[in-house]
Amino acid sequence: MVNAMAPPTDDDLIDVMTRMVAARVFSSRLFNLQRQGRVGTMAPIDGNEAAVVGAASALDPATDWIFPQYREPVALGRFGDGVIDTHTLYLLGHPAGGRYPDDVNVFPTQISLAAQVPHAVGFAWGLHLRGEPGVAAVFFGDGASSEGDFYEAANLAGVLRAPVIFLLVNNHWAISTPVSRQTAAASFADKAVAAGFPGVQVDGRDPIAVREVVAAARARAVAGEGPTLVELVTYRLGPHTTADDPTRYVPAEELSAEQARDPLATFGARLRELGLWSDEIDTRVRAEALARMDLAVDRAEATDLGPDAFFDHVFVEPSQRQQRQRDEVLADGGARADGSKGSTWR
Amino acid sequence: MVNAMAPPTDDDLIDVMTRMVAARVFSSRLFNLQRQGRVGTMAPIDGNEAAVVGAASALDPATDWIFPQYREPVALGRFGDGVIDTHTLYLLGHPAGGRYPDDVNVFPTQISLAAQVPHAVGFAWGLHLRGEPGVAAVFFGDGASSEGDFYEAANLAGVLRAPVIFLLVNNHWAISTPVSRQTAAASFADKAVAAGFPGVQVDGRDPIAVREVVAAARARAVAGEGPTLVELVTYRLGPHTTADDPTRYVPAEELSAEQARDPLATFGARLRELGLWSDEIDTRVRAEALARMDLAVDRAEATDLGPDAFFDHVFVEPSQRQQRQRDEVLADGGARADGSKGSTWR
Amino acid sequence: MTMLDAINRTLAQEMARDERVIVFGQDVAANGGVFRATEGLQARFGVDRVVDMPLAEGVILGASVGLAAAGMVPVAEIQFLGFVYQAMHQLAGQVTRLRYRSNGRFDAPITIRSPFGGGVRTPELHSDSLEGQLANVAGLKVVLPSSASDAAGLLATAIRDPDPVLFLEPLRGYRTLRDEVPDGDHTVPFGQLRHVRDGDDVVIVTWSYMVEVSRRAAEVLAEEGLSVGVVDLRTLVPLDLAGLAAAVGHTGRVVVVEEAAQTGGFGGEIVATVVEECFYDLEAPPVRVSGWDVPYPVGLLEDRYVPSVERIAAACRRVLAVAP
Amino acid sequence: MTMLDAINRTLAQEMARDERVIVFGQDVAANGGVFRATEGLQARFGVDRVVDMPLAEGVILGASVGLAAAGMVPVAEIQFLGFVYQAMHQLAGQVTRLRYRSNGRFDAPITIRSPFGGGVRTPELHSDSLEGQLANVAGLKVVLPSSASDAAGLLATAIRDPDPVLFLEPLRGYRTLRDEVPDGDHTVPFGQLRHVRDGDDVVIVTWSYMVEVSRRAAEVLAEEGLSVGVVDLRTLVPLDLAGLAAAVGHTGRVVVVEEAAQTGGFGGEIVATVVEECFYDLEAPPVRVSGWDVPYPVGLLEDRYVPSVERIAAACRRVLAVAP
Ligand SMILES: Cc1ncc(C[n+]2csc(CCOP(=O)(O)OP(=O)(O)O)c2C)c(N)n1
Ligand SMILES: Cc1ncc(C[n+]2csc(CCOP(=O)(O)OP(=O)(O)O)c2C)c(N)n1
Ligand SMILES: [Mg+2]
Ligand SMILES: [Mg+2]
Repeated sequence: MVNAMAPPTDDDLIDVMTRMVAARVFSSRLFNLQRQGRVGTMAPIDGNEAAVVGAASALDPATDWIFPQYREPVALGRFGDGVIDTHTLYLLGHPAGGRYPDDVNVFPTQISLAAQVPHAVGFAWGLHLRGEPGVAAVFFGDGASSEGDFYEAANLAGVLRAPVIFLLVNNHWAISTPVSRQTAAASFADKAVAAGFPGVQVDGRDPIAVREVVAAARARAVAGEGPTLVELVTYRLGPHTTADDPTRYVPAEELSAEQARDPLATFGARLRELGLWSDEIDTRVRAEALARMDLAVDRAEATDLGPDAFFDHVFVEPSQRQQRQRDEVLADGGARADGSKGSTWR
Repeated sequence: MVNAMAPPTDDDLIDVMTRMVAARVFSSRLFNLQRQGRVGTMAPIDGNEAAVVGAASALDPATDWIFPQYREPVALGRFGDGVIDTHTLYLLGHPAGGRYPDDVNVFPTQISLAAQVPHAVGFAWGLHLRGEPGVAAVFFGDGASSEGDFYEAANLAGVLRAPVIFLLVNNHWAISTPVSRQTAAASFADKAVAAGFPGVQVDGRDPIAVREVVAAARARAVAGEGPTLVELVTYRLGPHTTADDPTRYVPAEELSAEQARDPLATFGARLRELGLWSDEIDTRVRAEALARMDLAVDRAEATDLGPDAFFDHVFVEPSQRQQRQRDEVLADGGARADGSKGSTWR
Repeated sequence: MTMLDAINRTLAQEMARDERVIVFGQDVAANGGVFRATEGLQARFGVDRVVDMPLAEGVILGASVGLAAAGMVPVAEIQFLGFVYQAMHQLAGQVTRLRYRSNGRFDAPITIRSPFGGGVRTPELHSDSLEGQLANVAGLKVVLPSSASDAAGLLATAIRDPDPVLFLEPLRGYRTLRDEVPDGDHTVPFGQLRHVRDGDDVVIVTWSYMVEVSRRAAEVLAEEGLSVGVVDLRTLVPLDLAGLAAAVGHTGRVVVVEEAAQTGGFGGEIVATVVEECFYDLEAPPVRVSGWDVPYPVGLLEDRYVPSVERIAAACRRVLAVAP
Repeated sequence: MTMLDAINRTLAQEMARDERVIVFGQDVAANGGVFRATEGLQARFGVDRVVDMPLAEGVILGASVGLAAAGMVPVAEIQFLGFVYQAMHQLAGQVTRLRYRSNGRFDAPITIRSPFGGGVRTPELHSDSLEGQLANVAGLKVVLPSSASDAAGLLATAIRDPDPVLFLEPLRGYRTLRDEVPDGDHTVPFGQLRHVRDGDDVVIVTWSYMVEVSRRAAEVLAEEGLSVGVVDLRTLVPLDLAGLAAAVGHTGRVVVVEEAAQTGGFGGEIVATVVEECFYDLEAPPVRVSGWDVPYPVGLLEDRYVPSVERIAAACRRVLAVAP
């Protein structure tokens, strides 16, 4: 791979580490809020920080677009400070959680596995047709890679030479399903062979290695040379989601070996060696992240929501029947489902 | 590839050639019957004979199962003399056309592209679970290979090491779509890399080369070593179907170059050189095939069909509503759709 | 002109009008579509705007979502409606939710054209009528023209509409339905049914090619002295509630005709809506004429499956035999 | 016991009874399913009979077809019903047509279990009620238990049934619906509705978790002196036509309740069927209570989407206010 990007400056390294720490802090806080019943089911990022932050650091937030699965948004701050606000709304179950700020090039969170992959390819195709400069970068998991959507989209991207980067986060698990039951392929990167473009495996625990590989993929895409599949190899250090109990299926020794390779710890140690990170910095960054997270929660909880909001964006002009239904909802005022439970939040 | 099968005897060579010629004769006759309005839309086999007959010659009709797309059945006589009878019923639009004789290990013709691929994998898995000896061999086209069904099924087969052979017939066209618009992969055989098992490309115009490769794949499957993808490379010499006009999109020079490589002509020439084929044999084989085809048509046209036959095999026990509907059909006697047309046949 | 020509002409007009319009699907380019609906478009508008896709319905609709978000106006073709099942996750889970999921950030001006319906002896899955299943997918407009003129006008409306539209073309009508198509900028609004034939005794409510079969049934009944109206719903979503109530209110008797299997078909929705909108106008219970509760059958059986002039006429007589 | 325990126990019983039964899906093995419905099965029946599949719904159902043809009895799990869309081509085009396409050669004793329905604040697509769309797929039996006992009895029937059965489990009811499940060989036949509550003034016709909500509505109305029956259809296909006619005939007034979007939902089919079966018994127009014509909403809005005790009770009062 050519060196498509200048080597990271000290500031770059600090920025990457800062975002990784923030991602972990956001995620842990949201995890706890779920435990308190204040937000819905969430998927902690532990173990994926370097992969996501490293990849995002190679992209240009002004021209490039990110198509996330569900685990990445806490780590996408580089694409806009407001990302965490939107993501918090999403976890609250607020419809505004699907709309990142208009200047943030991030597609809504996708929960239907791999469904975002064809979107990214279509979007990249559209950028090309409109003569716009960016690329589309799409995150999806080792599990999601088994869906037809991934293969169909990759195959199309190959034919079109679309400016898209496939960011396959191999964290070794899809809920309880290990990669050994997910595929017999020698690597996930190898799946690119089926679509006729390069596939590269990179240590997803090393954000700078990720950054380089993704930068090279971006350079290819921008040069009109087509897509690249990047397999970001890491390990899921937490439960799948707040609803999951990984002790049922994750071998304890495997997990503890992986914990020793926690990207936050290993990259942190590297920066400390370089004199770029310290306990003080760490404490400050964590405190700032926590404050930002609290702000996001406050903002989210204060965000208005009409009782009839679900009619707002189905069609531009509601149908006659929708209009009547809306009137019924409004007339009804505050009828609750079966009276047995209120909102999850609070 | 190891030599998994004894080299073909003279009788084997003659048998293969005979079936290839019969396939062409069946197909041409059915094509003409469609032109006369006696059968429905059909897909001629021209160009695929060696691929299909060669592959079938490597399989064991007593233990192995074939999952066809729609172009192969005329060439599957090795799996049972009755195959052509059933296929003719299929083209007539008779429900019995979906049921090969009970001793014929052939799945119903599949029209929904690639949908049969997961069936073959599930079937192979079932054979394995039940401790039965056979393999499942599934035909599908270069076009069908773009469907998620193929990739998902191949991936599962890799994980399960299921005894299945993927027979991808690359005849260079999917209706009007050339392989260059179908995939950017270096070859279709390469797609096996994504699923973690071997992919082999073979000249699909040479039935003996095909036979050897498929025999090796079968040996692997039977030995529990898992699936193989075989790309059978050939060229579609006729229209896609009776409804197609290939002059709109097939380059004339390309077609005439390919016609010179017609598998019937080239394999026939080889056998003639070996003294195993002659004009007399050819004439006799063609006459016999034509007679067999006429018999199949007579049988098909004489096959009974109740006006309410569509209720027979939806559920084992019809629902109350289906029972009422059936009574209505029977009471109604012979009501025809809009009176504007009768059966296609005659 | 034929419905097919009307569709072809409208596609060309809309591509000329708006350069963001892009047409893609299987065999739509050099081949002009397997029915020639896209004939000549690639020659006129170029390889970037008329595109043959790899053979995968999922990514045809999946890519539409991205194209739309990037500012294009996708007009995707599914070669036969039965194969939209391969893309159901993208259609029902994604295409129809882009605006909703993004809380209004992204428009989804996506048109999906697809032929469907019986009567032409196709292999299986080519003739299935899935509009009832798809009309329950919230966020999807379901449009089914029954004339060349409506095909042109509704297709223009579909392509210009900011929401996803499933535009269903009756196989049987492509070359057999012929009528005059207005020149110039001809659009037909969604949600306004069409009175195909006036009648005072009973009204047949239907859509797509069944409009033609029902019209013939009405003619047969006219010879018996019965006055039978025929109403073409044109769009199932949005549904013309007021128009439907007025049409049924006028006669007090209604027969609903559709090609799909009875159970769970859209005919049930129409009867339920009629009952909700004008129960007290009804002089007899509404009757449904539909396909049977079986998968669409093979060629030799389809004439006994698709509602026929005779079955529709018999249903009208039955409804009329009921004392008010 | 809870509905979840009833399902788990029945799966174990059927696996013990018939060694051809094989359970597979996402996370069904070591994890015992994300809701623990398959807990303990792999430990008891081994790795060959309880199998975690790669993450692809299409091949989960596609492989079922081959397994069935090879003589196995597949019990597939789709982790959430909204993701059956990924497999719609295999479900609606293949699973449900194996017997039909092969003209009776191959049985398709395939059971597809899947949780669905709202009220538990899932992310999108996890709560969608798709039974109306799926009931229009000919060749598919659609079964929706509303109690632990029915879940056990209907699941046993499903697994033993030679035809494809979609077995839908209400998320909200997994742990909240508790009742006694008979010991031993307990089966419940398809096509026989259940009288949950008798009543003379109006009957609520519904299925799955809406049975529970409707029952509560009936209790509220009882306090107002109204006698409200509740009928659980149990299976939408096959539908108990006679039972439905009898239940509605008894009161002359009916409210149909479902969670799905109104337009094209199965409620329309029920109203149409009621009108066909017992029009002259009706003393008031049937009323539907359903979700709205929007995609199933995000968590903060779902209480205003899913039919509530209040909305159902209000609909009953409205139907009762109509003079006969
Ligand atoms: C189409 C679809 N099928 C099933 C699910 C349920 N599900 C949610 S997450 C998950 C595992 C995903 O694994 P992976 O893609 O590796 O991502 P990770 O969670 O490891 O980040 C499953 C099966 C879903 N959301 N979408
Ligand atoms: C799922 C699906 N999509 C589209 C079609 C329409 N169609 C029928 S044949 C065909 C081309 C198939 O090409 P290929 O798989 O290469 O097989 P070949 O005809 O060349 O043998 C298409 C698009 C179909 N039958 N099924
Ligand atoms: Mg993973
Ligand atoms: Mg081909």
